[in-house]
Amino acid sequence: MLETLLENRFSVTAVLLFGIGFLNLLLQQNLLKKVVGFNIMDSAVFLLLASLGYIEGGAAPVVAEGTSPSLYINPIPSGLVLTGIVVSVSITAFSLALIQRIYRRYGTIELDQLRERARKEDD
Amino acid sequence: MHQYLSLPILFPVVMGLGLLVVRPARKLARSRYVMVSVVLTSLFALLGIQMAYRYGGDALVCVLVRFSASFSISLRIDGPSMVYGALAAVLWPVVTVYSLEYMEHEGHEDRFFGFWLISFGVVLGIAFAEDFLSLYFFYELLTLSTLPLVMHSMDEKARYAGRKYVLYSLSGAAFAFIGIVFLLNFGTTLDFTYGGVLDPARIAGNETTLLWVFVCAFFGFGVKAAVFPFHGWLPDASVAPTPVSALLHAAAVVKAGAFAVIRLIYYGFGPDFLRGTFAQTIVMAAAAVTIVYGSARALRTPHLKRRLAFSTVSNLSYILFALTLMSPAGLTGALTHMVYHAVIKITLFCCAGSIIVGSGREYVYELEGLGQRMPAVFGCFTVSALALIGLPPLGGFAGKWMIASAAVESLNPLAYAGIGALILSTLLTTLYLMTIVVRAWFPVGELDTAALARLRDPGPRMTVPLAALTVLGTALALASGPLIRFLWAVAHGSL
Amino acid sequence: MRPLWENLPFLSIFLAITAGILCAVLRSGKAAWRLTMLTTAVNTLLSAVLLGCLWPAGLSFVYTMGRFAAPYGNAIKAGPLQALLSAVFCAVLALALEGGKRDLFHDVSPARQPLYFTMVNMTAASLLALTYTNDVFTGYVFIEISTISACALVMARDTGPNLIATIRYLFMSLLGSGLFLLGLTLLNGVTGYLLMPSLAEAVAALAASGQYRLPLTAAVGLMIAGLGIKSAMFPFHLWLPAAHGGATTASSAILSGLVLKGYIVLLIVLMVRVFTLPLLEEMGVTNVLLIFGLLGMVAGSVSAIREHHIKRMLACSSVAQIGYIFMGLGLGLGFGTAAGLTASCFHILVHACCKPLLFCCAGRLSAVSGHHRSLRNLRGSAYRDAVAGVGFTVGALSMIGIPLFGGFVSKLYFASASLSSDKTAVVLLTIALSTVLNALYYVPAVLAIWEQPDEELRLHIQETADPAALAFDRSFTVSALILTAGVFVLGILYHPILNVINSGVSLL
Amino acid sequence: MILLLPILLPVIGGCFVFRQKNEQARDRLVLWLVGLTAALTALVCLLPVRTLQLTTIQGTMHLALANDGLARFFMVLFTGIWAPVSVFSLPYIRHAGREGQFLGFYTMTLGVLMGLCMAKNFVTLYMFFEMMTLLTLPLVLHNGTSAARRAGFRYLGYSVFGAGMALAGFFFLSYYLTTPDFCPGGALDLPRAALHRPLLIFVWFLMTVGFGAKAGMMPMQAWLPAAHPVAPAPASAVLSGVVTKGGVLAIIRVTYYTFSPAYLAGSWAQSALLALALCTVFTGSMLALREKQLKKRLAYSTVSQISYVLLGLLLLSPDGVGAALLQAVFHAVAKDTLFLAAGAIIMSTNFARVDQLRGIGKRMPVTMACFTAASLSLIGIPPMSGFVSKWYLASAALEGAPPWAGPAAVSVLIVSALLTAAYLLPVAAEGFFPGAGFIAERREVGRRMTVPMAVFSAAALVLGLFPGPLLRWTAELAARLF
Repeated sequence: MLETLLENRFSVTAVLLFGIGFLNLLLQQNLLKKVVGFNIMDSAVFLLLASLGYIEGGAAPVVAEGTSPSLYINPIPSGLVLTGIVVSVSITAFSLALIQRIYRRYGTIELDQLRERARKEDD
Repeated sequence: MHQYLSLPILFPVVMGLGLLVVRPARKLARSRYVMVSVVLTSLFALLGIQMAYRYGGDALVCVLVRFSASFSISLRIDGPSMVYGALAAVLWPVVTVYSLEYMEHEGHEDRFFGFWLISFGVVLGIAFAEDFLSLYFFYELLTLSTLPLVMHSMDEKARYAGRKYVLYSLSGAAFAFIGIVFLLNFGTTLDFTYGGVLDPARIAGNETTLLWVFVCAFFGFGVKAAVFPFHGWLPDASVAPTPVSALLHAAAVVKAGAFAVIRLIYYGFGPDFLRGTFAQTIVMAAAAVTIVYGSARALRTPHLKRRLAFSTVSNLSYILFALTLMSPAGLTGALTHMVYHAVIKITLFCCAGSIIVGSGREYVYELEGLGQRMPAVFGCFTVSALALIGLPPLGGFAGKWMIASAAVESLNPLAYAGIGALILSTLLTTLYLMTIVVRAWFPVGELDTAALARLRDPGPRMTVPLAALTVLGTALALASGPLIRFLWAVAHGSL
Repeated sequence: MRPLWENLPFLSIFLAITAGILCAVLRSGKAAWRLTMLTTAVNTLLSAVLLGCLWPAGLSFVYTMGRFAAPYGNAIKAGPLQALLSAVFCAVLALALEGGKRDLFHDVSPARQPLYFTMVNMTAASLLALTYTNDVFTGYVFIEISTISACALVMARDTGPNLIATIRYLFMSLLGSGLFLLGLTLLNGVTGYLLMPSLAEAVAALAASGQYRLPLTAAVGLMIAGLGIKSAMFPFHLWLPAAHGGATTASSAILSGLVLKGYIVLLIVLMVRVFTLPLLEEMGVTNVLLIFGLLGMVAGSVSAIREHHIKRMLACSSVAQIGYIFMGLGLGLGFGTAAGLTASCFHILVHACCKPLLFCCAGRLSAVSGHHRSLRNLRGSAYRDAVAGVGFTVGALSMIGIPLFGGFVSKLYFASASLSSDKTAVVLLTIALSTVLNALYYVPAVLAIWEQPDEELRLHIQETADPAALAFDRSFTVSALILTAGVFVLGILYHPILNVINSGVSLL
Repeated sequence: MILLLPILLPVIGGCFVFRQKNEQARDRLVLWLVGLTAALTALVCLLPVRTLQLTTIQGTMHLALANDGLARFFMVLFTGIWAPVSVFSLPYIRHAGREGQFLGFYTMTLGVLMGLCMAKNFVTLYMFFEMMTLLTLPLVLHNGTSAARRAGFRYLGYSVFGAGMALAGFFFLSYYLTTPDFCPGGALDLPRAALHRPLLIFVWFLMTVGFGAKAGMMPMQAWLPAAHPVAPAPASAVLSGVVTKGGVLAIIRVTYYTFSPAYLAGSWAQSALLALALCTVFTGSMLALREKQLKKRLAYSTVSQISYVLLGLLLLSPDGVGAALLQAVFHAVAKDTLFLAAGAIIMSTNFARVDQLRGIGKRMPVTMACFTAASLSLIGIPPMSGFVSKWYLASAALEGAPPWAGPAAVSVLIVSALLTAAYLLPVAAEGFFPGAGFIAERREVGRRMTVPMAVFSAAALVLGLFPGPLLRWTAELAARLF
């Protein structure tokens, strides 16, 4: 039992993190907290990716003379992580901007109150 | 030659759209336009029927739209087409003459007659449709093209009635659609084939499903034929102008429902497949119930046109009941009653319309003593009433006779019960029609003679069509021998 | 030497992105509009040409980007289906912009208009990419791009409710993409690939060997759930009405006509190319899709019946239509004939044609009624702009499924597809039921717009509506007519289109 | 073609009666029409049997007429009743008002009755039966009160429903017939019919009960007491004297000309119907006894008396049929006298209730004389004609099957005769012997009303004294049916 936990500790942690983030994104009423939840979720995924790609004792995949290719760590997940980070950063920026606009207009970032206000404003 | 059949369909549609666009300024011009279009269309239709009768239906098969190798909207005239098409083609001009006069006090004649023409074309399309796809297409189109006629007066009641009408019809079609899909996939061919198209090899094992599908489709089409419990739209639709109630809700539209059921049973699933199954029991019971229910409601309805509408509900179920006997004899009875009921009920509705125009009275209890003042109208009404009651030799009896004898031949206990329903409804019919006649001719109590004195028969342009219809009905009844022989031939698929 | 037209897919994506960037730097909205229209037209043309090259030959090709050969690197796979879809998508995009033009310049503040068109181009690019990609991770990236651009399209009409709708939309989409990403990662973990062909082999091997069954199932479930959320599959559809209903006409048209479809196309590709239908059926995924689809058909229509705000009503009906598509997917293999899949693809086209038409006409109708949106205030609006009235009627009838209109054909094919599965009864009954429900809200709407308004209401509308809006709107008329024609084409000449789809599905 | 004349002449002539505004001219027209019709009827009866086919409804189903034996018998009976009553009705109706309408329908009804007699097959019979109902409806409605309308609709409902039951029965029956036409001794396709005997027996029961409604047989007799009092006296006279006989005729046609008595004899339906008839006889008299209003009392007595006829028919034996026909004739004569007398009394004194009639004999001796004579005949006291028919009925019942029927019938006949005496004689007695100190001036009605009553009562007496020819005729008619 413990061994299994230990040998894929990364995935376990990732799943835990993902759960935390997911629940935050889903259940929080505060928009900012939702964004934070989303970030936690993403970082969980990145952790998982990175751990998947890592090979014990493997070298960084920098091609040099005389090193056997078997010992490189898989570069693809790392690439994915980088791309993913870019994506999540941009999304975060976008949502933060959006939240700011909402705050300017309504003076609150609690979703339930906002929906009340929206229903009132609606024609 | 091979596109001939598209003529009676497209010509009125085009003319109707033209009327909607042009909107002639002068009344006379409009009347001429409408009259000419209608008469020409009838002539085209009758000529086509005549040719089909002479040279057989395949002589003039016509494809309107071809979707693919197998799917197309195509026209062909066979036996039932002849009956239904001829019915529409004969009745439409007469009622048009009537409505040209009638619609003056309703207004918006351009819109009215535009859609009037269009729906004429669509009805002929239903009559001449060659396969289920075409039938379904024209069926939906009929709903849409008659909707403006139902909602003509555009007041609250009319809007409600129209909404109800279109929702009922579309929903019904949605369920009929299921049946059509099954026929497409389990049939050997899409075209109507006497005795059914089901492919024995393919249906093996799916009988129960198919029977349920049939029930589904029967009630789907039955909505237009106002079968209980889907009859609700018809009485409400009687707020429409009288010509509409007369032609559409007594002949064209509701008969389209019955016609579709004919196609479904005798040309789709096939009577042999359905006879003696639980599906037959269900639909037959529904029809029998409707027969009694309709007349009972009619007896309890004081509004004249609504009463007639309920009587239509009941009479349509005579037809459906005959159809559910799943035998050629039943089909003969159904066709017979279809013809006679159409003529008779149109006359009754037109009389009601003339009463409304002439006296503004819409309720039965307002009709005390009107007979003396409007002898022509009430004369026609009385004759038609007797015909509908089924007094031989007038029309109603022949239909009832054929239906009942078919029911006896079917040796089916439920059919025997159906005969009971028929008789009961005869009694109720007598009561709800004779109350009107008696009130009109033999008034009771104090009469507002001053008001009565002002009333007159409407002008000849209304009374002449009335008389014409009455004579037509009587003549058909007296000529029932050859007519029924023809219908018999139709019902046995030899046409 | 490989034929030249193999560059077309990449070219069109590239064009769209460049146009987006250019729009960002442009000053005036008009210029950006012209540029966007130009690019979309060109893209339509390119896709059409591609279709012309692929369909007669009946072939599809893989186009590797950069120097990395499979299993690494990044690839595009184009077949007749993709070409057809992208052609239609671009064309509809252009028409939606054309049709919503006046509203657009009325709703979006001039300063933002260039950015709006940037987002439009990004949407186009992501649509194309989602259609063409042969690489799951590219798919993910473009999912996110289209999320951002779609949110931007919603909030372009800068009102409070819109902002809130946007934020809800955004978070739902984030949930979706998060789930998709996780599923992707798990898949990558158990297979080690990202390119679809190699993934397919690996998945097949795993399925055969039966090991890693749990992660595989989890991956499939997560990815489908993610895409489902983003394409408003039944339980996750609550965000859609507000978002699509509030946006400006063109945006609503694009969003519910196209953006949703992009995700669905990706889903179809995954289902067919990577997981393969037999495996999915074995996992029972198709049944889940079917059930959610059926529920969506009903729930969407029910919520639409309760709506009086015309655009929100249309949005709700989108939920129902998406339900149709998922139902088709859920029918799955169906005794070898992927008839459900074909029907779904066809319905994607039909809906992509009808919904923009409906939204444009609705926008026009409310424009001529003083920008009122509730049906009560739209009475008789059809008489103020006949084309809009006719267009709306045609769209509605097609949605109800009258013969000669596109909707009927897809209904017919869904129904016949259901016959070759073991869930015939429930599917057919639901189709009939949802037809009834469609009639229940489309018919009153059509009647409302065609019915003569009573006097004081008419006067009220007269003085509220600004004469500029009442003036003849050429761009709208053109696009409405074209879209109407499209509906009829789909309803009458559907047979060749279905052939294309069939061969495309087989070549996926 | 000549068969059509006695039908068309009154029917078409009736339309002119409506139009005719001048009273004398109208009266003359009516008399001429009735007289001519009577003459034509006589002619038709003298002609050899011939068939006239009008139209074809479907296949072998025609509308056809024939003047066979039964038709002749009933035609003579009906015209014989009709002519005097029409003479009576002319002055009577003048005080009731709307003469044109009444006389018009009255005349047309005669034509329809002729058609009813000559109907050659069931559909024709049904047609004329319904027409008879519809044409006599205005007679019931005549006085234009809401009570009259209620009574009229009750009449309509019962008759139509009865006819409908009969029609429903015939739907089944037609499936087992060799020919749709009536032929003496029945037209059943026996081998086929033997298969479904229970069904057909039930059908017969249904049809008899249905037509029985017209003949006032229980359980559908309720329209009679309602319709008669409100109708004008001549109308009630022909209603109970003739129209009820229409029901009898229909039952004969069904039982003896479509089914065959041999096929039906001994079935449960026969016993059930016999029981019904006897029950009707008894209850009719009882109700009549308890009824205070004169015309209503007479109506109840009609109920009971017509069931004598049905009793005879249902015995399914030649003697029974003969007796039934006799009873039909005699009852018609007597009952019409009574109704006319009642009408005369109402007209001259407006007395409708029995207790008002003390000393009426002093005022209207002739009327009351006729009334008494008719009462005696109805009770069945020799030498009045009623006795003859009742005698033959009793004897037929005693030898006819089923065994229980005989004694039951006889006892019921006797009881009912006593009851009849009890509800008719007091009227006469009180009328003539009001006791001392009753002064009343003489207010007899005009000759045109007394003469018909006199004729009828004379007929009642003469037929009682010399029943020979009538007996032979009925016997010969009955014999042809077996």
